[in-house]
Amino acid sequence: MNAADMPVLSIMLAIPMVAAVLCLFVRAELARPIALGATLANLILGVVLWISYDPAGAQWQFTESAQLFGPIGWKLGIDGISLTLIMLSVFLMPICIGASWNSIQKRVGEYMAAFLLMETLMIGVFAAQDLLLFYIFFEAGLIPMYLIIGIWGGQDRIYASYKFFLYTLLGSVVMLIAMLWMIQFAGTADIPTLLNTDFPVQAQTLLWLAFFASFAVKMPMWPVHTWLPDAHVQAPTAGSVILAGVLLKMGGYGFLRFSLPMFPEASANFIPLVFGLSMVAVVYTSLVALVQQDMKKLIAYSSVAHMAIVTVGLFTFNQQGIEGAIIVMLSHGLVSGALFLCVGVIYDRLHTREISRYGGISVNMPKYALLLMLFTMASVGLPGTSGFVGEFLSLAGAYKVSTWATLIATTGIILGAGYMLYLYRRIAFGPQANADAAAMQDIDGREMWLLAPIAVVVLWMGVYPETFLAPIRRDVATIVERIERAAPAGDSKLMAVDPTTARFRVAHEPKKDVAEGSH
Amino acid sequence: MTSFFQSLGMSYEAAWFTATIAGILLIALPLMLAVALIIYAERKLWAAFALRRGPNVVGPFGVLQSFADGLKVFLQETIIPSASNRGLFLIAPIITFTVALMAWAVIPFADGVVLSNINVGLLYILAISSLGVYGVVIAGWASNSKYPFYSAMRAAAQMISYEVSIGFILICIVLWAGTFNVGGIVEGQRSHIFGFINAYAFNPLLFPIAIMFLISSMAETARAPFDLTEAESELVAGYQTEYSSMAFALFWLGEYANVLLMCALNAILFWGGYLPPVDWAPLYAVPGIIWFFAKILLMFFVFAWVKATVPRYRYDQLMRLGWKVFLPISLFWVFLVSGYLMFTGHFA
Amino acid sequence: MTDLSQYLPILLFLVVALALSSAFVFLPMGVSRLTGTYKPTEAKLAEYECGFPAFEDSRSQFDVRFYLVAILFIIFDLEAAFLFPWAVSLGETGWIGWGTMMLFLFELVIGFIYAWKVGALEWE
Amino acid sequence: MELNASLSLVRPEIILSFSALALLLLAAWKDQAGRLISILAVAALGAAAAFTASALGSGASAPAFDGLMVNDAFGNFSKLLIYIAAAVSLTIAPRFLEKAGAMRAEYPVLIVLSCIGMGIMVSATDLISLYIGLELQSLSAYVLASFVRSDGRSAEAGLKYFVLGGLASGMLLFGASLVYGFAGSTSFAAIGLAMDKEVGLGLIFGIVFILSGLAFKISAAPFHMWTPDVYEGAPTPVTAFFASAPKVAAIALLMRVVLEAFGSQVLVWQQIIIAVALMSIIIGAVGAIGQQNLKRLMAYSSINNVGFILIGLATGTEQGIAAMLVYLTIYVAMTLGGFVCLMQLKDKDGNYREEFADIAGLSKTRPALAAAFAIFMFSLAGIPPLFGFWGKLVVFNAAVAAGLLPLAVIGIAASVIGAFYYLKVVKVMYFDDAADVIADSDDKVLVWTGGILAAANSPLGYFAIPVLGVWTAVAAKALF
Amino acid sequence: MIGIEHYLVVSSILFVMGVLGIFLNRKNVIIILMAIELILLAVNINLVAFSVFLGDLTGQIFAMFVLTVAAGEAAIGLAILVIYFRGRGTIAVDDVNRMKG
Repeated sequence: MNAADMPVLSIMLAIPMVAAVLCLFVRAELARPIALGATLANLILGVVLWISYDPAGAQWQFTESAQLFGPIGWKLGIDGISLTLIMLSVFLMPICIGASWNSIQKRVGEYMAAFLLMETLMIGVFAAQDLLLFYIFFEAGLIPMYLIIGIWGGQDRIYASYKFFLYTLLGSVVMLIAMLWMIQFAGTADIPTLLNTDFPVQAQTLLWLAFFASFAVKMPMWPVHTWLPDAHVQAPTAGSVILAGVLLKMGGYGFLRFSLPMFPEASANFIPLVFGLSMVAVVYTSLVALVQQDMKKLIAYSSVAHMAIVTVGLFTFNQQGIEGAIIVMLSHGLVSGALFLCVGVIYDRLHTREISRYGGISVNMPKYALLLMLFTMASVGLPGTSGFVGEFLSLAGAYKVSTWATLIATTGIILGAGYMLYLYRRIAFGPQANADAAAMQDIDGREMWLLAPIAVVVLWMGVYPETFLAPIRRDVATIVERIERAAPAGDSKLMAVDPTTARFRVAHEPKKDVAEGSH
Repeated sequence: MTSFFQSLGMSYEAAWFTATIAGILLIALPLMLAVALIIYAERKLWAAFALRRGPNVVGPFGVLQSFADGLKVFLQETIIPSASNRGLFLIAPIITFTVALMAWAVIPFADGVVLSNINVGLLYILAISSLGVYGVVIAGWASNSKYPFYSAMRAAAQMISYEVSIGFILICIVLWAGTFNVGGIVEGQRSHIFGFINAYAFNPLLFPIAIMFLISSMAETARAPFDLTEAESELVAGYQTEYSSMAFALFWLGEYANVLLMCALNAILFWGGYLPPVDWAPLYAVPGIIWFFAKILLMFFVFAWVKATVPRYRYDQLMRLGWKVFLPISLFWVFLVSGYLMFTGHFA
Repeated sequence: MTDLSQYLPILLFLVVALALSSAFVFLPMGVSRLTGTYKPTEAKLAEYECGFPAFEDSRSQFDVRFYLVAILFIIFDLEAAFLFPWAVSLGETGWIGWGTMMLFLFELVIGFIYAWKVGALEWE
Repeated sequence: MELNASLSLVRPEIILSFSALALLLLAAWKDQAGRLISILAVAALGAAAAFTASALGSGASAPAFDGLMVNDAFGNFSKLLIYIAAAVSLTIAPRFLEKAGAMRAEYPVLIVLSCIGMGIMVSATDLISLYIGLELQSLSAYVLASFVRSDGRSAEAGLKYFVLGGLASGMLLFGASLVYGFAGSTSFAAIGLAMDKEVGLGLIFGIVFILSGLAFKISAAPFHMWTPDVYEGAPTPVTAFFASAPKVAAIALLMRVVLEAFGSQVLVWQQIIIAVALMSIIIGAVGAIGQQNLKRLMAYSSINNVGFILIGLATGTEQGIAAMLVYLTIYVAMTLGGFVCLMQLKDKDGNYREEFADIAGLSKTRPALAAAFAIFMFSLAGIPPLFGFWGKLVVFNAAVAAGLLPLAVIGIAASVIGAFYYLKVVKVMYFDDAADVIADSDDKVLVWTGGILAAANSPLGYFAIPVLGVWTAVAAKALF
Repeated sequence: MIGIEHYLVVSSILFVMGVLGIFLNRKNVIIILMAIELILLAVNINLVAFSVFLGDLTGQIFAMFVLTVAAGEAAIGLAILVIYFRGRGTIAVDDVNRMKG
């Protein structure tokens, strides 16, 4: 099967779309298998995509181009960064559907349709090569997400859905104006072309701020993160998974795809701002997470903290930092998704997310406790799990730029260990204070099928990250090369080290090879 | 006249001013005199139709009857009802009478004898006579009494209803005469029929509207048989119910001045105005003003005759006649007359 | 420009006529006070009714058809506003002018027929 | 002959005029034939639209009646939109009016008359024809607003509309008289020439008054206050009509006046338009927030949308005008769709409902209706991928191209406030517990119209962009 | 000599009176109708005055149209007022408030 010859991306966009329309018109019993089938089909296509992707081939692969709707071009194409994020999406989607199999009982068809629509839009965001097409996919995600939170969410779902919608909308409309200006300036909406367009430095500042307004909200960065805890807490389990797993990555992807390569000077100028906000986010949200009584809220705040690491990594302007940031994104997508699923598992049983209602469940739910431990450790960044690789690389990259920022960001990781372990202790260990919590059944087969794949991938990423680094390495290098002219000097005063004495670095980061290869 | 006063040593402006004022008084005062006499004449006529004697006590043959009446009301107490709207109550008769006088400003009494020879004289008359309805409505409203109010409503509706067809009738005349100047319309009738009859009314195309105009002018002045506004059995004395003394008399004066005006208009528009009936030189020896007055009196005779003999219409019949008969016919006549004139190349 | 001086006599006429009629209204009021005929009483100043106090407010509602007549009048009389200038300029405008106005009158007639059919002209 | 040529240029108006007269006569004889006459009126509008479309297709541009009117692509495009919008408002009306006991045959006649007026408005190139068209449209509209005589709100709406509409006409006319006096002509072209020279205070006053009067007619802030009341009080199909066709006509008229007559004095009118646009966006958005009545909400929504449309005008460029026309087209589809949905809100006794409380949980009882309504709301909010986004996109694109960046940024940021209340509708329908007052719709016409409009507003609408793009470009070119 | 400014001043005064009559009047809707007519009257004075001073007939033709349309407007206004009165039994301006928001 030669994937390059057929419009794989369009098919991947179309499958969930068609399935979504189907789901609207069928009974609940039929909607679930349709949704699962569609997402699995997409997963298979994703695997095909991954296999067919040639890391050494053209920068943009699987490109499609058609002029459908007037000035909006139907231009699709992926590079390695897009590929990994698309993989993350298609991987998490069947799990989301599975997670909602029993817990969603009302309006199943519409629920599945909304999720499938989300999948289309997510893939679209990562695959779009036309600025306006990107914007449409980016923005359209608001509608299904709004409905998911609002209809199937918890107590305060309405407040949360509003907050989510309006925050995000406000951010992105300003970006739209910036995009329009860019299109006027460059005379094209083609992203690859725009990536090599040099915008005037003064304009860059404003454009960067406009994009920042959108991506920072989406990311989310402190202080515009407040929608996230609300949205997470109120969304149904699968909604939280998608939100944390994929939607947050759109912000990071945006920085990576637009802010950095298109406005390098402005990006460099705003490093203090980004770092500053990230510092505050890491420490502040970690502290806030520490005192949460609600499991989901705690994980939500931890997401903000992790995303702050991502922003720090992205704005290091060097290969390690950016690669690390991408890996953190992937890892966080998996881990926080898995953590939300874990919360969902016990929430399904006890219908509360209050930490104090649980305790000592490792006794009656050993399998669950084991998996939860794995994900907790991954979230903390224990070596051997996915979390370690990304955080290490990001911070290593950040160290080259700002030692202070690195220092504070690292504090966040320590705090992260604190609140995650504290959470685990309160849930899994200790006395079994509540009888109903003590009587909970261990996870069943379906739940195992949801969590186990993630666990496998988390370990895989932790043990052999090269699988995930390989496709992105060349693309990151391209970005780094593009932004090099504006790269900050850095205050860590690194010495030039003889490669032979620093062999350990090569294993993780064979920067020189790639740099040579790309020249 | 201006030159006469100039010869007395006045400057042109002063002479013109004096002459104009004199002219105005020459119209207004005789008009009031004429009204007094015409009321007497009418009463005599009705009496004759009813085989009665009519006024015969005051003066020879009762000629001074109207003056006696006038003196009486002049000395009467003016009652302003406490519920009435004082200012408007007093303004109403002033409007009625002023308007009744004003229209005469553009009536040519003889060739060139006209106070104000404006080019849209007919429009002026139409406009001024439309204002007359204000006097009636204000009187009815200001009286703040039931019967005057109903009467005012009726009068207003009646007057405006017939004004529509009058407008269309005037269009026909204007089409034929090609001018709005009243004198011009009179002159347009010179030798109109067979080259010697000086009247539009004998034109077969215009005769029907002459009749319609006559009837409409009766309705417009709320004369019998269209005197619904003061139908005694229903509305006491109509909008004048609450009036007394000279205010009351002013309505009467205004009404008759209007009747005379309508007679004059009939005469001017259809019967040749100040022209003699036929275009025959010896007849021009008689001054135009005599012909004019004779025609007015003839018309007035018709008015009195109708009033004495035709029973009063019901209100619905009145409105029906105005809207459903006169309006469509007059509208059709505009089409007919203009079409005829176009086809015959009248304007070429 | 037309000779507007011909309108001056009309203005004067208005002044004279107003003065005359005002005199007729206000003079007798003075005279009646002098002669002593001015003796208002409550009954005399009451509004006219057949010997008893009025039952209802004199400014009561009246038939809506009066409004209808007013509305119809406004419409039809205003058409005449277009007819007047047309009538004196038919010589210049010729057949086009005639045709246009006939079309206009035709439309007016349709409105008239409509008003007739829906009963706007019925009085009883 | 010049006259014949002119007459052939106003063929749609002639068709409509004679249809209106014929239908009026028919109405007089058969008072109960409201439906039949509606169908005939739609047919007449269709015929007029066909002529207009063929004229638009041929791209002809010719002055008629000694420059009183013009038959150009711009006017034809607007007319097409107007006729279609009017036809839709005719189609959806019968059942509503029958319920109110007001399905009289005059309704279609008035709509057709109003369309004639609008046709004249959009092709007027002289202040006199402008005024005649505007008044023909307005006078019909006043009557339509108070069409349901038994409903006190309808009469009140008519009264308010009349008074403020009359005031607007007065202001417009006063401006027109000043412009006439100081420019020496009523023809747009001559005024445009006069404006090339130095502009005195009198002309500026004239421009301001004309713009204020037109702002009234398009319900732009700060002259918007009549809109909510009139929209609420007027019968819903009439409100749908008001929100669509006359708005197109008035905005098209505004465009032509501004560009052809005042075109050279950009500085004078641009500030006014920008101020009015921003005020409309913000007031339309903020004013809607507290509303409980859906029709009032739609009124504020229309104020809000007018603001966005005016941004296109503020650019004063060909691209901006084309963008406005695109937006207008989409706006008509959105707003008509919204009203079609509103009209399906009937309780079990057959009474029409229009409060927020009535649509609570509508998605559970009438999922299709709720979905359609949600599509219109998101589309009005300009959220991609719905078609409403496209309108905003082109308008803001034009603004950016014209260098009006601050305007674009403020405008689009304010659109987020607007999104808030559109979301509220969706929220009430989807998130709230079912109030269960709305019965199933028994009106197939509404269901189908709503469905078609919803499809047009869904991403399927994007397929119209190529055609729309070409036509609007041609139309906009006609003004320059 | 009476110049164009005098006419403009008169018409402006009438116009302002008309506008104020609409907004300040709290008594009777009929007065509002009159105020609208007053505005149109002001316009007509302008138009005719300009027409004469420009020596251009257009203004007078315009005035004619304004007159006619004003009459039509008055007719419709009156009709609406009658409907309103029949429904509400009052034409006081302060009572025109069934819809608020």
